[in-house]
Amino acid sequence: MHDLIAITALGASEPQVETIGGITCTEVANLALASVAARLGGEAACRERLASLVGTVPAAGKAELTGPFSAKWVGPDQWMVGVEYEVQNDIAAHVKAALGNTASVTEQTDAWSAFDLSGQRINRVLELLCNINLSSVGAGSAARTSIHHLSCFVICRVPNANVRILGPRASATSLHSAITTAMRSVR
Amino acid sequence: MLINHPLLGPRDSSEFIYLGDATLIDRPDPETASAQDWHDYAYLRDNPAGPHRELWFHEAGDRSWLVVTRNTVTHEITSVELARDVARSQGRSK
Amino acid sequence: MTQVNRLTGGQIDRESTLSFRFDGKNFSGHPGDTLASALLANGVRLMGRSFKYHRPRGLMSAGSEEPNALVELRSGARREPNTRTTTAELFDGLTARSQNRWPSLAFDVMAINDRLSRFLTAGFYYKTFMWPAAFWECVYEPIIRRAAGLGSLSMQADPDIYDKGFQHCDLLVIGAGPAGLTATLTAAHAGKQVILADEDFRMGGRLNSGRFTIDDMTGADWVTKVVAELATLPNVRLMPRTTVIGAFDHGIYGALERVSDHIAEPAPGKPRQILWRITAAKTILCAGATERPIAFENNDRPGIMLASALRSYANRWAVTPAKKVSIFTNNDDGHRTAQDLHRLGIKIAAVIDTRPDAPGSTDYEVLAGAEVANTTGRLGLTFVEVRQSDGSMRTLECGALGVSGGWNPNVHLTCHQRGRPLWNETLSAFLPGEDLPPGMHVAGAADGQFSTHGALKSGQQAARRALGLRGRPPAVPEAEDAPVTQTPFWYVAGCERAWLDQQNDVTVKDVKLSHQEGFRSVEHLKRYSTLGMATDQGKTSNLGGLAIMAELAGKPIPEVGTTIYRPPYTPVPIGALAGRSRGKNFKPVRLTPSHHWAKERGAVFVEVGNWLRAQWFPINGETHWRQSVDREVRQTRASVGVCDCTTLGKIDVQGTEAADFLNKVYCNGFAKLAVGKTRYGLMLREDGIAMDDGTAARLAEDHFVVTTTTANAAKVYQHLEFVHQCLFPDLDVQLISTTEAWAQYAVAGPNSRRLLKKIVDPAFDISNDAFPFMACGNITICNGLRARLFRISFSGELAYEIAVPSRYGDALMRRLMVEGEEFDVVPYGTEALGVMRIEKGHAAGNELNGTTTALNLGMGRMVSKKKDSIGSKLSERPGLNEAEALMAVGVQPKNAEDKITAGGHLVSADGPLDAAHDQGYVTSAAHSPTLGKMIGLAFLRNGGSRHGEVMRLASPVTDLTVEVEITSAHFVDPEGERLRA
Amino acid sequence: MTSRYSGLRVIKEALTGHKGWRPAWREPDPKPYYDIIIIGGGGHGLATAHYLAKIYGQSNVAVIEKGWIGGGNVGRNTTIIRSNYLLDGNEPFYEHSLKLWEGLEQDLNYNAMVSQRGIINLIHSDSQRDAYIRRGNAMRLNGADAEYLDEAAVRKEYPFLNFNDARFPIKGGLAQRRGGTVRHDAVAWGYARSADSQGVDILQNCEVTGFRIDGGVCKGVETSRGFIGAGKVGCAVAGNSGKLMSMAEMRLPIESHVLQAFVSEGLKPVLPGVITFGAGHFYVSQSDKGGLVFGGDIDGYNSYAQRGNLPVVEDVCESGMAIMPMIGRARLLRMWGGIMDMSMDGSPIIDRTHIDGLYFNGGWCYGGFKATPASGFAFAHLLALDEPHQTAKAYRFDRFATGHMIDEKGMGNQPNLH
Repeated sequence: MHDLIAITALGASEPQVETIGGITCTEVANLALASVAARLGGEAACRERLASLVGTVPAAGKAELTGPFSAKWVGPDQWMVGVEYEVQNDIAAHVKAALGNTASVTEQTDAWSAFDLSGQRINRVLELLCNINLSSVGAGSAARTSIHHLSCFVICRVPNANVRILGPRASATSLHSAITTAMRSVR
Repeated sequence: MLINHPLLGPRDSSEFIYLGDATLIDRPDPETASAQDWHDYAYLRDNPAGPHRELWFHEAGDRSWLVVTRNTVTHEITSVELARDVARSQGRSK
Repeated sequence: MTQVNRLTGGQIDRESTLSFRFDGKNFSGHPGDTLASALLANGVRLMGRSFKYHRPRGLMSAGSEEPNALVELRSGARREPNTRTTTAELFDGLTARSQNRWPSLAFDVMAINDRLSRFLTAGFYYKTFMWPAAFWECVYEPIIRRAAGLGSLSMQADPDIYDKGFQHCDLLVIGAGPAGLTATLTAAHAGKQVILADEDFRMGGRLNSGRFTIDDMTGADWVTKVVAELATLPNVRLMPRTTVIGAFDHGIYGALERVSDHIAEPAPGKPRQILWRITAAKTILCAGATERPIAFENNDRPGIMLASALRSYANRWAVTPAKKVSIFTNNDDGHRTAQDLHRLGIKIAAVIDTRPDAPGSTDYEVLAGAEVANTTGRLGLTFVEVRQSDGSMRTLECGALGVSGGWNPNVHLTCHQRGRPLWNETLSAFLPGEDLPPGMHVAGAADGQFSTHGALKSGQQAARRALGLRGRPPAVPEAEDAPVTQTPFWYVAGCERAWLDQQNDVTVKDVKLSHQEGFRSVEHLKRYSTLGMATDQGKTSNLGGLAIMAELAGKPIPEVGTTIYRPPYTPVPIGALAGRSRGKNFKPVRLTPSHHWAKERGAVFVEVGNWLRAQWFPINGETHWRQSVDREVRQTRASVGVCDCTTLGKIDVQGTEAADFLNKVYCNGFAKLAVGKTRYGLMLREDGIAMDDGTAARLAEDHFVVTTTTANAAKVYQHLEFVHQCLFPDLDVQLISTTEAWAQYAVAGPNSRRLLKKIVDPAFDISNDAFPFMACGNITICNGLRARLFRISFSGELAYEIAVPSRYGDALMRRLMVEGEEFDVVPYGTEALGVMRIEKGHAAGNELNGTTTALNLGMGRMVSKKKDSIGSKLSERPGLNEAEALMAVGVQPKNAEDKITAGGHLVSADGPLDAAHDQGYVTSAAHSPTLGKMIGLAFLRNGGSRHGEVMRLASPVTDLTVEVEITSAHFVDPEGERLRA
Repeated sequence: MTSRYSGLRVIKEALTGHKGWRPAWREPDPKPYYDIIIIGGGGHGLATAHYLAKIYGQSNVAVIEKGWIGGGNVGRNTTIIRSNYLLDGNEPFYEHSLKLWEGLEQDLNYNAMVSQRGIINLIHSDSQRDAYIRRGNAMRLNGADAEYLDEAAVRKEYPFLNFNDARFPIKGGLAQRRGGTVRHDAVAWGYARSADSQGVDILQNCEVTGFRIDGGVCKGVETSRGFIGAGKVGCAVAGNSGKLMSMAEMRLPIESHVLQAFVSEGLKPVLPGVITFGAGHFYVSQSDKGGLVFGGDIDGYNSYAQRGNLPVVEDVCESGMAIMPMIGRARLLRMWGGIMDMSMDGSPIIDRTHIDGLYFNGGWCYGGFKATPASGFAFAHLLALDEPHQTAKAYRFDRFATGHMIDEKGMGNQPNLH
């Protein structure tokens, strides 16, 4: 086992947690990600194998969050598969093995930073951050949209109570400050 | 503006990047096209005052290229299609 | 000072008292007051000066249409110029200052302009100030400019923060008057998501200003009841203090919520205002109506205001500008005002009604068929001169005059998508036209429903129509339903200095002059006379001017035109439109994986797009950046250096036809690239101009990793998706951007291999034979960490780029520094990187400037003729292939001490320094520690065959002209032996 | 014919009740035939008419306008004049324009308030500095004025800019002192009055409905006021070029886009001249009435709607606040949109068409206002002598076919990027 020490997207050894006015923003550092893009002609086969890995294959704008392996739709015949880093730190190889030549698989673990937003009526924060029709957002919806000029995913676990926001890792600091300033202004 | 994404529903136009006239799909055949064809493809536009088929890229979204039919006088959008499907339907392949 | 003009009643909280200052004087008011009502209460009528003539001015209105009573609100960095006293809520400690006067509001020397008014007519400045020509710049204009503007900026950064947000709803109701409230109730009871927005801090609209009754309660009480009910409904969002500023495409509305303007300053972390972008499936506009004035001689004195404003101040705020007032009206509503004032014990000198058949009154005198001929009172109204029906003159003493010329529906938002309002003869007013913004309905006074009952009813009907509700509607509450007709009476015959646009000082005379000089269309009238161009956006002045122009032109009003209204409905602070994106937060920052380490090392950072990159790493004793950069270059070329190049775009290209795809997007060939090999690639735009360059590494038959320049990463990805989705949809290729997933470092220099060997796991042989120049592959390092190794070189040295998952980038950099100590390893920044690539003659952003071809870059032969690729055809155009075409060359100073400036032009050795002798330009320049002098890369006409020629490098803007020698662009190791070593 | 304007005249009229002022231009009925018809009563069309009469002795000329003159882009722009161009195809032309601006009042006997308060392009990165130095040098080599300012010099002249917490620090600027602003409406009126006084007919509310073309020769135009014959027809309707030329079955290397512009409430003077932000989309000046006049990038989609949307408004204000945080409490008063002829290389076209007697002037992108005098001059030259004016030789239709694009920004054949 190598002896290099990882740092989080916010640049610390431990994930950052901040609670303001009953709403908590938690940096998520233990998320392994790989993107899956079906090969031309392999779409059906890819869906089949993906289903066996994650449960149901999420439709456009949706996420599958039940099993150890989660998946969200990212584009036509494209998904992002996630799992806890401790469970599988070489997720790309694992997923590729599962899907074989039905899909192209790309390591995405460190392309993203993730923040969990939880608490009372977090929609007050979200409506200051992104243009999503929150009244129509249910558990398992996964929207990709802009937050503070950054292309992000907003994945809903419990409406108005618990969402996960994924943004570009290199801009984690900017994304985090956008989220926490919004938390302050609705406090 | 709102663009009614065929897969994701209405999304704000600020998530998209605009390219131009959808005729950019009709790239001339390198085997047969004349210099004039290439010039017309790259440089001449109908630029209509009315319905206009145009290419938008969902940059902050699902990275799909869309063919949007939008009225350039009223901005009304009457149809949105995946550019890939349009390209195939116009005989583009590989 | 006591509140001498405070009456009984009103919707103010007399329990608590607020103190405030205006022009240094202390006053007091109550919660519920606006600055305007509080000043009136304290007997203040004079509140401002007009723009051009500096005429003394007081309140004209009680709302956002106010043209006159504008002040600088607050002080210090929070100073807000041109703030309407009529919408500014009173808070304790408020300070305000009058504007556009010197030395004082009561005595303003610039009022001399009023005396000179006959010279300062509409457009006078277009006709003079021309002689002598030079005088415009140095004499006339400075004088005009000094007079410009009303309020002044603090010139300090706005200390407050602004938020932006998004909302979505089934129905947006704009305006919380009688119509807006019934519309909201109707939609709310139907279970729809409703937003009710009102610009006022108290909902109810004119129900707060009149003595209307609804069912068995007063209008104000009814409002309180309805608002209380709505507040309990989960599907209703009440937004007072929120102005809907514009109707944009596809049901998107801009709305400005004033979160903290009613308190001294925002709570910590809280915004001053929020700009909402509301996406509404349907909208009902219930913006009400604005009373219109009548133009008569000297109709602009403090104390002369709209009759409805007098009524609002009396009923809602329990104040009056004077104990004795007159009313000048052409309609019944003026009488309603008189009755309300009379009830409150205000003496009505007379109601002057232009109609011969005016209704009489037992409470006060009504002068039927009369009109106001003139007024007097320098700083405030004292007398009104009335021409009675029999022609006799009569003088009335009064401190205020309420003017009522009828009502104009507030159709502004119906025009925001270039809809045109329609002229309605019975109301002699513009009503909403046919071409409303999609999804918009109009109700209440905004739709010409001037009676209270009519408004209540139309609100309910509009909501049912908009939402397609079925079934029997609940009964509409009982309320007055008097039929309303309006006969136009725009101005008193014969008046000249009768103000239409009070802020910009546009009078009836000016409109006549505009007509006389041919500026007769409404667009010409506006532009020539400045009618309606003031901060009130002509809400009270446009129609009057239009009507007079129509009369002069002998045309009906609609033929002269309608001024179409544009957003915003009322002016919006620029800070609110910017929101949080200002200062350091203007754009998000992108940090490289080694950022925190570099910061510890004391690196100097530079913005590269949104990235922050280490520019150089100063060490003790270095006082000038050149010292650091030269050291970094020397040490790298002598031993080994490490540079974070994570910012280069990385795109994962996979699929069975990935190679065919790359063959189409790169002008050079990729089909035959072997697995485990990397190749330099040049990408052209379809127009044949170079778009970007980079490398493509083939990790497997069906897997490439493509790199782009830092600047073009996003653009290239977009381009590749276009080529794939739109041009070759049936190629089996998948594209994913992975730029940030990998920390990628260049390890360069003769000792780079020896350094890497210390961390690359032994299972991987990276010897020159096993891993030659341009090799690539997946490896592991430090005992098992997944990594990628590419043997590519930007510096010209033996060099590698090594990539690990970003989270380990920090650790890897630290490890390389430790393991590299024995080789005296040096971290280098973007400057040293730039110096070395210039020494090596590699093109970068400055060369790939969007106008250069492969030929210009000296890569003409790379454009494969054997295959079709994007841009190959149009790159063959003659103009891009002339003998005189620009070619990349190197430049060196003849005299080694001389400077080379990027941006300097290459001018032939002799002849004048002018465009005719301009032969090319220097794109990049640097001091080369390797050569001990400055060098540069340049584009020169036919440069390929001009090596050795001596030219002049001319840079007039940096006062530089030096002799330079044209050389090859490859200054260091032209044969490329080092990188293959 | 209109009588001269002067300070004395203003005083005399003031003392006699302004009875003597006459309409600034006549409202004649169309004649059946004109030697030259200019389509488009905007700045360029009216300027063309003025120079045709004044320089080339052509007075049997009509300018036909579908609405009211000066109602298009000359009446809705940010009033900036400058000649800070990089490429040889452009710089001499815009410098010629600036020289004509400098003599405009005297030439027209109309005060358009040409105000040379200077323009500065701010620099925020090294490569941007290199590019601006190259441009400044090109300007100087072409005989224009240009000055490179380092950070200290910019700080001294513009202390109110954001030097404290800028995301993209200001590292210098390229200044052109002779740049500035002009009272835009007055330009149209001044040219109109002058052309009219030299016999040119200005026909308002006269919309072109078609061209009469037989045998590849243009004989005149069909209009809402009937057919009008002409020896030559010049089109100067930038923004609507696509619409107009399609009546002659022409496709153009042009897209129509919307550019929004903004003005704030009137403020006491704070800005010395024109300032252009280099790390975002924002440029600003202050009018003689005190309003901050500013703008940014085009909305970016084809449009003839003369109105834009919020994202660009926000983008412009974000950039404004990024360099001028003191304007946060100034209020945006009006916003409007103009239709731009966005060409394929960002540069204009002044050329013959393949149809005899039909000439074209357009493709001005959003640089049309500053070009008004030179454009009119060059178009008049082309119409009168049938050969391009010295300064406009490069503005040919066929430059895209031959590969001689004039691409200042290096954005290639994508109009919304220019």
